[in-house]
Amino acid sequence: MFRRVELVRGHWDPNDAVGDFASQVPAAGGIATFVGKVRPDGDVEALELTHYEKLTLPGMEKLADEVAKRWQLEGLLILHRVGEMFPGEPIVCVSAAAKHRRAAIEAVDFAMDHLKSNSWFWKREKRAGVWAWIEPREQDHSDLARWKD
Amino acid sequence: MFRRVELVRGHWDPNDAVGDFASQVPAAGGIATFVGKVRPDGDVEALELTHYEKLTLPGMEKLADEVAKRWQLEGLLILHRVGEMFPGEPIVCVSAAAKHRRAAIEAVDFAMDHLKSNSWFWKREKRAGVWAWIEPREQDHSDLARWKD
Amino acid sequence: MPVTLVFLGKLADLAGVDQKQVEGPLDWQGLLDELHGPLGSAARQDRTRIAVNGEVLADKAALEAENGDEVALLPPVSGG
Amino acid sequence: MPVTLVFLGKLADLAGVDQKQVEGPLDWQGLLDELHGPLGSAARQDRTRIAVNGEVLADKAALEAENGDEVALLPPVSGG
Repeated sequence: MFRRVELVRGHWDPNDAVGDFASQVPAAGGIATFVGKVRPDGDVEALELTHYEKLTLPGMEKLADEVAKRWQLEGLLILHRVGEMFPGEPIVCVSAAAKHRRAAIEAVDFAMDHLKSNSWFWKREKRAGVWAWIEPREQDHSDLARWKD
Repeated sequence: MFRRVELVRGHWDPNDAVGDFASQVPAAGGIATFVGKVRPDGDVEALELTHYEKLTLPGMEKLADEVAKRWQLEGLLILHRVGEMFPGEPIVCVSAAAKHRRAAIEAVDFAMDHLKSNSWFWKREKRAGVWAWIEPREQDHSDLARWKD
Repeated sequence: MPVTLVFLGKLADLAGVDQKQVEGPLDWQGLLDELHGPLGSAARQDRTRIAVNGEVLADKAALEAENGDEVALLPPVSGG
Repeated sequence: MPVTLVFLGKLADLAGVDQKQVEGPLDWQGLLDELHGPLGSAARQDRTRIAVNGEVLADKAALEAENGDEVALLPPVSGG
Protein backbone atom coordinates (compact mmCIF):
# COMPACT_ATOMS: atom_id res chain seq x y z
CA MET A 1 0.00 0.00 0.00
CA PHE A 2 1.23 3.48 -0.86
CA ARG A 3 1.24 5.71 2.20
CA ARG A 4 2.14 9.32 2.86
CA VAL A 5 1.63 10.88 6.30
CA GLU A 6 3.08 14.32 6.90
CA LEU A 7 2.88 17.59 8.76
CA VAL A 8 2.84 20.57 6.41
CA ARG A 9 4.67 23.65 7.64
CA GLY A 10 3.89 26.30 5.03
CA HIS A 11 1.48 27.27 2.29
CA TRP A 12 0.32 24.28 0.24
CA ASP A 13 -2.17 23.06 -2.34
CA PRO A 14 -4.02 19.89 -1.27
CA ASN A 15 -5.31 19.47 -4.82
CA ASP A 16 -1.74 19.03 -6.09
CA ALA A 17 -1.07 16.55 -3.30
CA VAL A 18 -4.16 14.53 -4.27
CA GLY A 19 -3.11 14.59 -7.93
CA ASP A 20 0.32 13.20 -6.99
CA PHE A 21 -1.32 10.64 -4.72
CA ALA A 22 -3.68 9.47 -7.48
CA SER A 23 -0.73 8.81 -9.76
CA GLN A 24 0.75 6.52 -7.07
CA VAL A 25 -2.28 4.22 -6.88
CA PRO A 26 -3.00 3.08 -10.44
CA ALA A 27 -4.81 -0.08 -9.27
CA ALA A 28 -7.46 1.82 -7.30
CA GLY A 29 -11.03 1.88 -8.55
CA GLY A 30 -11.84 4.93 -6.51
CA ILE A 31 -10.31 7.72 -4.48
CA ALA A 32 -12.17 9.52 -1.70
CA THR A 33 -10.81 12.78 -0.37
CA PHE A 34 -11.62 15.33 2.28
CA VAL A 35 -10.00 18.74 2.41
CA GLY A 36 -10.66 20.97 5.42
CA LYS A 37 -10.01 24.68 5.34
CA VAL A 38 -9.90 27.53 7.81
CA ARG A 39 -13.53 28.62 7.63
CA PRO A 40 -13.86 32.25 6.63
CA ASP A 41 -16.25 32.74 9.57
CA GLY A 42 -16.94 36.38 10.16
CA ASP A 43 -14.27 37.78 12.39
CA VAL A 44 -11.56 35.11 12.57
CA GLU A 45 -8.33 36.78 11.42
CA ALA A 46 -5.93 33.90 11.81
CA LEU A 47 -5.65 30.41 13.22
CA GLU A 48 -2.63 28.72 14.77
CA LEU A 49 -2.16 24.99 15.16
CA THR A 50 0.40 23.89 17.69
CA HIS A 51 1.72 20.34 17.61
CA TYR A 52 4.13 18.35 19.77
CA GLU A 53 6.97 16.83 17.83
CA LYS A 54 7.18 13.66 19.93
CA LEU A 55 3.46 12.82 19.70
CA THR A 56 1.67 14.48 16.79
CA LEU A 57 3.22 12.84 13.73
CA PRO A 58 3.70 9.48 15.52
CA GLY A 59 -0.02 9.66 16.42
CA MET A 60 -0.93 10.29 12.78
CA GLU A 61 1.18 7.31 11.78
CA LYS A 62 -0.67 5.13 14.31
CA LEU A 63 -3.98 6.39 12.93
CA ALA A 64 -2.81 5.46 9.42
CA ASP A 65 -1.91 1.97 10.73
CA GLU A 66 -5.39 1.55 12.11
CA VAL A 67 -7.10 2.79 8.94
CA ALA A 68 -4.97 0.41 6.87
CA LYS A 69 -5.93 -2.44 9.18
CA ARG A 70 -9.69 -1.74 9.05
CA TRP A 71 -10.03 -1.20 5.29
CA GLN A 72 -8.34 -2.77 2.32
CA LEU A 73 -6.71 0.23 0.67
CA GLU A 74 -4.40 0.80 -2.25
CA GLY A 75 -3.18 4.03 -0.76
CA LEU A 76 -3.62 6.49 2.09
CA LEU A 77 -2.67 10.16 2.27
CA ILE A 78 -2.84 12.14 5.52
CA LEU A 79 -1.52 15.70 5.47
CA HIS A 80 -2.05 18.20 8.27
CA ARG A 81 -0.93 21.79 8.34
CA VAL A 82 0.69 23.25 11.47
CA GLY A 83 1.62 26.82 12.36
CA GLU A 84 -0.23 30.05 11.67
CA MET A 85 -2.67 30.22 8.81
CA PHE A 86 -5.43 32.44 7.45
CA PRO A 87 -9.12 32.06 6.55
CA GLY A 88 -9.59 30.06 3.35
CA GLU A 89 -6.26 28.25 3.69
CA PRO A 90 -6.28 24.43 3.79
CA ILE A 91 -5.65 22.71 7.15
CA VAL A 92 -6.06 19.04 6.43
CA CYS A 93 -6.23 16.65 3.52
CA VAL A 94 -7.06 12.96 3.78
CA SER A 95 -7.33 10.76 0.73
CA ALA A 96 -7.92 7.01 0.51
CA ALA A 97 -7.66 4.88 -2.60
CA ALA A 98 -9.33 1.48 -2.76
CA LYS A 99 -10.67 -1.09 -5.16
CA HIS A 100 -14.17 -0.38 -3.85
CA ARG A 101 -15.98 2.87 -3.19
CA ARG A 102 -17.30 2.20 0.31
CA ALA A 103 -13.87 1.33 1.68
CA ALA A 104 -12.36 4.58 0.36
CA ILE A 105 -15.19 6.79 1.67
CA GLU A 106 -15.37 5.12 5.09
CA ALA A 107 -11.60 5.23 5.54
CA VAL A 108 -11.58 9.00 4.93
CA ASP A 109 -14.57 9.52 7.23
CA PHE A 110 -12.90 7.51 10.02
CA ALA A 111 -9.52 9.21 9.61
CA MET A 112 -11.09 12.68 9.67
CA ASP A 113 -13.13 11.97 12.81
CA HIS A 114 -10.00 10.74 14.58
CA LEU A 115 -7.73 13.50 13.30
CA LYS A 116 -10.21 16.12 14.45
CA SER A 117 -10.89 14.89 17.95
CA ASN A 118 -8.17 12.45 18.85
CA SER A 119 -4.94 13.91 17.49
CA TRP A 120 -2.34 16.02 19.23
CA PHE A 121 -3.17 19.46 17.90
CA TRP A 122 -3.97 22.57 19.87
CA LYS A 123 -5.74 25.34 18.05
CA ARG A 124 -6.13 29.01 18.75
CA GLU A 125 -7.93 31.72 16.82
CA LYS A 126 -7.25 35.41 16.52
CA ARG A 127 -10.30 37.68 16.60
CA ALA A 128 -10.00 41.45 16.77
CA GLY A 129 -6.28 41.03 17.37
CA VAL A 130 -6.75 38.72 20.39
CA TRP A 131 -5.71 35.06 20.41
CA ALA A 132 -7.95 32.52 22.20
CA TRP A 133 -7.52 28.75 22.54
CA ILE A 134 -10.26 26.53 21.10
CA GLU A 135 -11.78 24.04 23.53
CA PRO A 136 -12.86 20.52 22.47
CA ARG A 137 -16.29 20.31 20.82
CA GLU A 138 -18.97 17.84 21.89
CA GLN A 139 -19.76 17.12 18.22
CA ASP A 140 -16.29 15.65 17.76
CA HIS A 141 -16.83 13.14 20.53
CA SER A 142 -20.14 11.99 19.08
CA ASP A 143 -18.50 11.71 15.63
CA LEU A 144 -15.84 9.49 17.17
CA ALA A 145 -18.36 7.34 19.03
CA ARG A 146 -19.76 6.19 15.67
CA TRP A 147 -16.68 4.02 15.17
CA LYS A 148 -16.71 2.19 18.49
CA ASP A 149 -17.17 -1.53 17.96
CA MET B 1 -25.16 27.31 -3.89
CA PHE B 2 -22.67 26.76 -6.69
CA ARG B 3 -23.66 23.77 -8.79
CA ARG B 4 -22.18 22.01 -11.79
CA VAL B 5 -23.74 18.83 -13.19
CA GLU B 6 -22.45 17.54 -16.50
CA LEU B 7 -21.84 14.60 -18.76
CA VAL B 8 -18.23 14.41 -19.92
CA ARG B 9 -17.72 13.18 -23.46
CA GLY B 10 -13.95 12.84 -23.79
CA HIS B 11 -10.71 12.50 -21.86
CA TRP B 12 -10.72 14.59 -18.66
CA ASP B 13 -8.93 15.24 -15.39
CA PRO B 14 -11.25 15.17 -12.36
CA ASN B 15 -8.51 16.73 -10.23
CA ASP B 16 -8.60 19.87 -12.39
CA ALA B 17 -12.39 19.93 -12.12
CA VAL B 18 -12.18 19.69 -8.32
CA GLY B 19 -9.58 22.48 -8.25
CA ASP B 20 -11.91 24.74 -10.26
CA PHE B 21 -14.82 23.74 -8.06
CA ALA B 22 -12.90 24.57 -4.86
CA SER B 23 -12.22 28.06 -6.15
CA GLN B 24 -15.99 28.56 -6.60
CA VAL B 25 -16.84 27.82 -2.96
CA PRO B 26 -14.66 30.11 -0.84
CA ALA B 27 -17.07 29.98 2.12
CA ALA B 28 -16.82 26.19 2.50
CA GLY B 29 -15.04 24.76 5.53
CA GLY B 30 -14.58 21.42 3.82
CA ILE B 31 -14.77 19.68 0.48
CA ALA B 32 -15.38 15.96 0.14
CA THR B 33 -14.72 14.26 -3.16
CA PHE B 34 -15.02 10.86 -4.74
CA VAL B 35 -13.42 9.95 -8.05
CA GLY B 36 -14.22 6.59 -9.61
CA LYS B 37 -12.07 5.07 -12.30
CA VAL B 38 -12.25 2.17 -14.70
CA ARG B 39 -10.67 -0.51 -12.53
CA PRO B 40 -7.63 -2.04 -14.17
CA ASP B 41 -9.05 -5.50 -13.39
CA GLY B 42 -7.12 -8.16 -15.19
CA ASP B 43 -8.58 -8.62 -18.63
CA VAL B 44 -10.93 -5.66 -19.15
CA GLU B 45 -9.74 -3.90 -22.32
CA ALA B 46 -12.33 -1.15 -22.52
CA LEU B 47 -15.59 0.02 -21.02
CA GLU B 48 -18.46 1.82 -22.71
CA LEU B 49 -21.12 3.83 -20.94
CA THR B 50 -24.30 4.49 -22.89
CA HIS B 51 -26.67 7.18 -21.76
CA TYR B 52 -30.06 8.41 -22.95
CA GLU B 53 -30.12 12.10 -23.73
CA LYS B 54 -33.71 12.64 -22.52
CA LEU B 55 -33.20 10.96 -19.13
CA THR B 56 -29.59 10.73 -18.00
CA LEU B 57 -28.60 14.34 -17.45
CA PRO B 58 -32.10 15.35 -16.26
CA GLY B 59 -31.86 12.46 -13.76
CA MET B 60 -28.48 13.72 -12.53
CA GLU B 61 -29.99 17.19 -12.08
CA LYS B 62 -32.83 15.69 -10.03
CA LEU B 63 -30.28 13.84 -7.91
CA ALA B 64 -28.42 17.14 -7.36
CA ASP B 65 -31.73 18.74 -6.31
CA GLU B 66 -32.27 16.02 -3.73
CA VAL B 67 -28.72 16.22 -2.38
CA ALA B 68 -29.04 20.01 -2.07
CA LYS B 69 -32.33 19.56 -0.22
CA ARG B 70 -30.97 16.98 2.25
CA TRP B 71 -27.69 18.72 3.15
CA GLN B 72 -26.75 22.34 3.52
CA LEU B 73 -24.04 22.73 0.92
CA GLU B 74 -21.99 25.58 -0.45
CA GLY B 75 -21.43 23.73 -3.70
CA LEU B 76 -22.02 20.47 -5.53
CA LEU B 77 -20.15 19.01 -8.48
CA ILE B 78 -21.39 15.93 -10.34
CA LEU B 79 -19.49 14.88 -13.45
CA HIS B 80 -20.00 11.58 -15.24
CA ARG B 81 -18.12 10.33 -18.25
CA VAL B 82 -19.99 8.68 -21.15
CA GLY B 83 -18.71 6.83 -24.20
CA GLU B 84 -15.81 4.42 -24.55
CA MET B 85 -12.98 4.56 -22.05
CA PHE B 86 -9.99 2.52 -20.94
CA PRO B 87 -8.72 1.01 -17.68
CA GLY B 88 -7.39 3.67 -15.32
CA GLU B 89 -9.49 6.46 -16.87
CA PRO B 90 -11.87 8.39 -14.60
CA ILE B 91 -15.61 7.67 -14.92
CA VAL B 92 -17.19 9.79 -12.23
CA CYS B 93 -16.37 12.68 -9.94
CA VAL B 94 -18.63 13.97 -7.17
CA SER B 95 -17.56 16.79 -4.89
CA ALA B 96 -19.53 18.53 -2.16
CA ALA B 97 -18.52 21.67 -0.31
CA ALA B 98 -20.07 22.53 3.02
CA LYS B 99 -19.50 24.49 6.19
CA HIS B 100 -19.29 21.21 8.11
CA ARG B 101 -17.42 18.03 7.37
CA ARG B 102 -20.20 15.48 7.91
CA ALA B 103 -22.55 17.20 5.47
CA ALA B 104 -19.92 17.19 2.72
CA ILE B 105 -18.94 13.54 3.23
CA GLU B 106 -22.52 12.27 3.50
CA ALA B 107 -23.63 14.23 0.44
CA VAL B 108 -20.89 12.62 -1.66
CA ASP B 109 -21.67 9.17 -0.25
CA PHE B 110 -25.39 9.58 -1.04
CA ALA B 111 -24.79 10.98 -4.53
CA MET B 112 -22.39 8.16 -5.41
CA ASP B 113 -24.77 5.43 -4.22
CA HIS B 114 -27.56 6.92 -6.32
CA LEU B 115 -25.41 7.61 -9.37
CA LYS B 116 -24.17 4.05 -9.33
CA SER B 117 -27.43 2.19 -8.96
CA ASN B 118 -30.20 4.60 -9.83
CA SER B 119 -29.00 6.58 -12.83
CA TRP B 120 -29.63 6.03 -16.49
CA PHE B 121 -26.35 4.51 -17.58
CA TRP B 122 -25.78 1.21 -19.32
CA LYS B 123 -22.33 -0.24 -19.17
CA ARG B 124 -20.54 -2.84 -21.23
CA GLU B 125 -17.04 -4.20 -20.99
CA LYS B 126 -14.72 -5.56 -23.63
CA ARG B 127 -12.73 -8.65 -22.66
CA ALA B 128 -10.63 -10.55 -25.18
CA GLY B 129 -12.16 -8.43 -27.92
CA VAL B 130 -15.76 -9.29 -26.96
CA TRP B 131 -18.22 -6.73 -25.56
CA ALA B 132 -20.66 -7.83 -22.81
CA TRP B 133 -23.30 -5.79 -20.99
CA ILE B 134 -22.97 -5.44 -17.21
CA GLU B 135 -26.00 -6.49 -15.20
CA PRO B 136 -27.10 -4.68 -12.02
CA ARG B 137 -25.22 -5.67 -8.85
CA GLU B 138 -26.94 -6.63 -5.61
CA GLN B 139 -24.39 -4.56 -3.64
CA ASP B 140 -25.68 -1.39 -5.29
CA HIS B 141 -29.19 -2.03 -4.08
CA SER B 142 -28.05 -2.58 -0.51
CA ASP B 143 -25.94 0.62 -0.71
CA LEU B 144 -29.04 2.48 -1.81
CA ALA B 145 -31.20 0.99 0.93
CA ARG B 146 -29.02 2.74 3.52
CA TRP B 147 -30.63 6.06 2.59
CA LYS B 148 -34.28 5.03 2.84
CA ASP B 149 -36.05 7.03 5.52
CA MET C 1 -43.38 12.12 -38.55
CA PRO C 2 -43.79 8.61 -37.12
CA VAL C 3 -43.09 7.34 -33.59
CA THR C 4 -39.35 6.89 -32.89
CA LEU C 5 -38.39 3.79 -30.86
CA VAL C 6 -35.08 4.14 -29.02
CA PHE C 7 -33.29 1.01 -27.77
CA LEU C 8 -30.87 1.39 -24.87
CA GLY C 9 -28.13 -0.88 -23.56
CA LYS C 10 -28.42 -4.52 -24.52
CA LEU C 11 -31.81 -3.88 -26.15
CA ALA C 12 -29.95 -2.04 -28.93
CA ASP C 13 -27.94 -5.22 -29.50
CA LEU C 14 -31.11 -7.33 -29.56
CA ALA C 15 -32.80 -4.88 -31.94
CA GLY C 16 -29.71 -4.64 -34.14
CA VAL C 17 -30.31 -0.87 -34.30
CA ASP C 18 -30.33 2.08 -31.86
CA GLN C 19 -33.54 3.54 -33.25
CA LYS C 20 -36.45 2.57 -35.41
CA GLN C 21 -39.45 4.47 -36.82
CA VAL C 22 -42.96 3.04 -36.59
CA GLU C 23 -46.30 4.47 -37.59
CA GLY C 24 -48.41 5.92 -34.73
CA PRO C 25 -50.55 5.76 -32.76
CA LEU C 26 -48.76 3.10 -30.74
CA ASP C 27 -50.04 1.35 -27.62
CA TRP C 28 -48.38 -1.40 -25.54
CA GLN C 29 -49.77 -4.21 -27.70
CA GLY C 30 -48.77 -2.36 -30.86
CA LEU C 31 -45.23 -1.97 -29.50
CA LEU C 32 -44.97 -5.68 -28.67
CA ASP C 33 -46.10 -6.49 -32.21
CA GLU C 34 -43.06 -4.54 -33.46
CA LEU C 35 -40.60 -6.39 -31.23
CA HIS C 36 -39.75 -9.93 -32.21
CA GLY C 37 -38.02 -12.82 -30.45
CA PRO C 38 -35.66 -12.00 -27.55
CA LEU C 39 -36.33 -8.27 -27.97
CA GLY C 40 -40.04 -8.82 -27.29
CA SER C 41 -39.25 -10.99 -24.25
CA ALA C 42 -36.86 -8.36 -22.91
CA ALA C 43 -39.47 -5.62 -23.35
CA ARG C 44 -41.99 -7.67 -21.37
CA GLN C 45 -39.66 -8.14 -18.38
CA ASP C 46 -40.77 -6.24 -15.27
CA ARG C 47 -37.45 -4.42 -14.91
CA THR C 48 -37.54 -3.08 -18.48
CA ARG C 49 -39.08 0.40 -18.38
CA ILE C 50 -40.63 2.55 -21.06
CA ALA C 51 -40.24 6.32 -21.39
CA VAL C 52 -42.28 8.57 -23.66
CA ASN C 53 -40.53 11.84 -24.52
CA GLY C 54 -38.30 11.48 -21.46
CA GLU C 55 -41.09 10.60 -19.00
CA VAL C 56 -40.76 7.11 -17.55
CA LEU C 57 -44.14 5.34 -17.43
CA ALA C 58 -45.23 3.97 -14.06
CA ASP C 59 -47.17 1.29 -15.96
CA LYS C 60 -45.78 0.50 -19.39
CA ALA C 61 -49.02 -1.24 -20.43
CA ALA C 62 -50.55 2.27 -20.34
CA LEU C 63 -48.36 3.34 -23.29
CA GLU C 64 -50.14 5.75 -25.65
CA ALA C 65 -47.74 7.26 -28.22
CA GLU C 66 -48.64 9.50 -31.15
CA ASN C 67 -46.68 10.26 -34.28
CA GLY C 68 -43.75 12.53 -33.34
CA ASP C 69 -43.32 10.93 -29.91
CA GLU C 70 -40.08 9.25 -28.83
CA VAL C 71 -40.55 5.91 -27.06
CA ALA C 72 -37.47 4.60 -25.25
CA LEU C 73 -37.00 1.01 -24.08
CA LEU C 74 -34.86 1.00 -20.94
CA PRO C 75 -33.32 -2.19 -19.60
CA PRO C 76 -32.11 -2.23 -15.95
CA VAL C 77 -29.20 0.16 -15.42
CA SER C 78 -25.81 -1.42 -14.89
CA GLY C 79 -24.66 0.00 -11.58
CA GLY C 80 -21.29 -0.82 -10.08
CA MET D 1 21.15 17.58 31.77
CA PRO D 2 17.99 18.34 33.79
CA VAL D 3 14.39 17.32 33.07
CA THR D 4 12.77 19.41 30.32
CA LEU D 5 9.14 20.42 30.90
CA VAL D 6 7.22 21.14 27.69
CA PHE D 7 3.97 23.13 27.88
CA LEU D 8 1.47 22.69 25.06
CA GLY D 9 -1.52 24.77 23.97
CA LYS D 10 -2.96 27.06 26.59
CA LEU D 11 -0.58 25.64 29.22
CA ALA D 12 2.26 27.46 27.42
CA ASP D 13 0.30 30.70 27.92
CA LEU D 14 -0.25 29.91 31.61
CA ALA D 15 3.43 29.00 32.06
CA GLY D 16 4.58 32.07 30.13
CA VAL D 17 7.13 29.82 28.38
CA ASP D 18 7.07 26.81 26.03
CA GLN D 19 9.73 24.92 27.95
CA LYS D 20 11.42 24.95 31.31
CA GLN D 21 14.31 22.96 32.83
CA VAL D 22 14.01 21.45 36.31
CA GLU D 23 16.37 19.25 38.26
CA GLY D 24 15.54 15.52 38.30
CA PRO D 25 14.41 13.12 39.50
CA LEU D 26 10.86 14.40 39.19
CA ASP D 27 7.70 12.67 40.36
CA TRP D 28 4.08 13.88 40.22
CA GLN D 29 4.30 15.80 43.50
CA GLY D 30 7.61 17.31 42.45
CA LEU D 31 6.04 18.44 39.18
CA LEU D 32 3.08 20.06 40.95
CA ASP D 33 5.53 21.89 43.23
CA GLU D 34 7.01 23.47 40.08
CA LEU D 35 3.64 24.61 38.71
CA HIS D 36 2.05 27.56 40.43
CA GLY D 37 -1.43 29.08 40.36
CA PRO D 38 -3.66 28.36 37.33
CA LEU D 39 -0.91 26.25 35.74
CA GLY D 40 -0.96 23.88 38.72
CA SER D 41 -4.77 23.68 38.61
CA ALA D 42 -4.70 22.97 34.87
CA ALA D 43 -2.12 20.20 35.37
CA ARG D 44 -4.33 18.57 38.01
CA GLN D 45 -7.39 18.46 35.72
CA ASP D 46 -8.35 14.93 34.62
CA ARG D 47 -8.24 15.81 30.96
CA THR D 48 -4.69 17.16 31.13
CA ARG D 49 -2.29 14.34 30.23
CA ILE D 50 1.41 13.87 30.82
CA ALA D 51 3.88 12.32 28.36
CA VAL D 52 7.42 11.24 29.17
CA ASN D 53 9.71 11.11 26.13
CA GLY D 54 6.67 10.85 23.84
CA GLU D 55 4.87 8.15 25.85
CA VAL D 56 1.55 9.29 27.30
CA LEU D 57 1.11 8.09 30.89
CA ALA D 58 -2.05 6.14 31.66
CA ASP D 59 -1.83 7.51 35.22
CA LYS D 60 -0.02 10.81 35.52
CA ALA D 61 0.43 10.36 39.29
CA ALA D 62 2.85 7.55 38.34
CA LEU D 63 5.27 10.07 36.81
CA GLU D 64 8.93 9.14 37.34
CA ALA D 65 11.27 11.32 35.27
CA GLU D 66 15.05 11.36 35.40
CA ASN D 67 17.47 14.02 34.29
CA GLY D 68 17.52 14.07 30.45
CA ASP D 69 13.85 13.13 30.17
CA GLU D 70 11.29 15.30 28.41
CA VAL D 71 8.01 15.73 30.31
CA ALA D 72 5.16 17.22 28.26
CA LEU D 73 1.98 18.67 29.75
CA LEU D 74 -0.88 18.11 27.30
CA PRO D 75 -4.20 19.93 27.70
CA PRO D 76 -7.26 18.53 25.86
CA VAL D 77 -6.84 18.71 22.08
CA SER D 78 -8.94 21.28 20.30
CA GLY D 79 -10.88 19.29 17.75
CA GLY D 80 -13.23 20.84 15.26
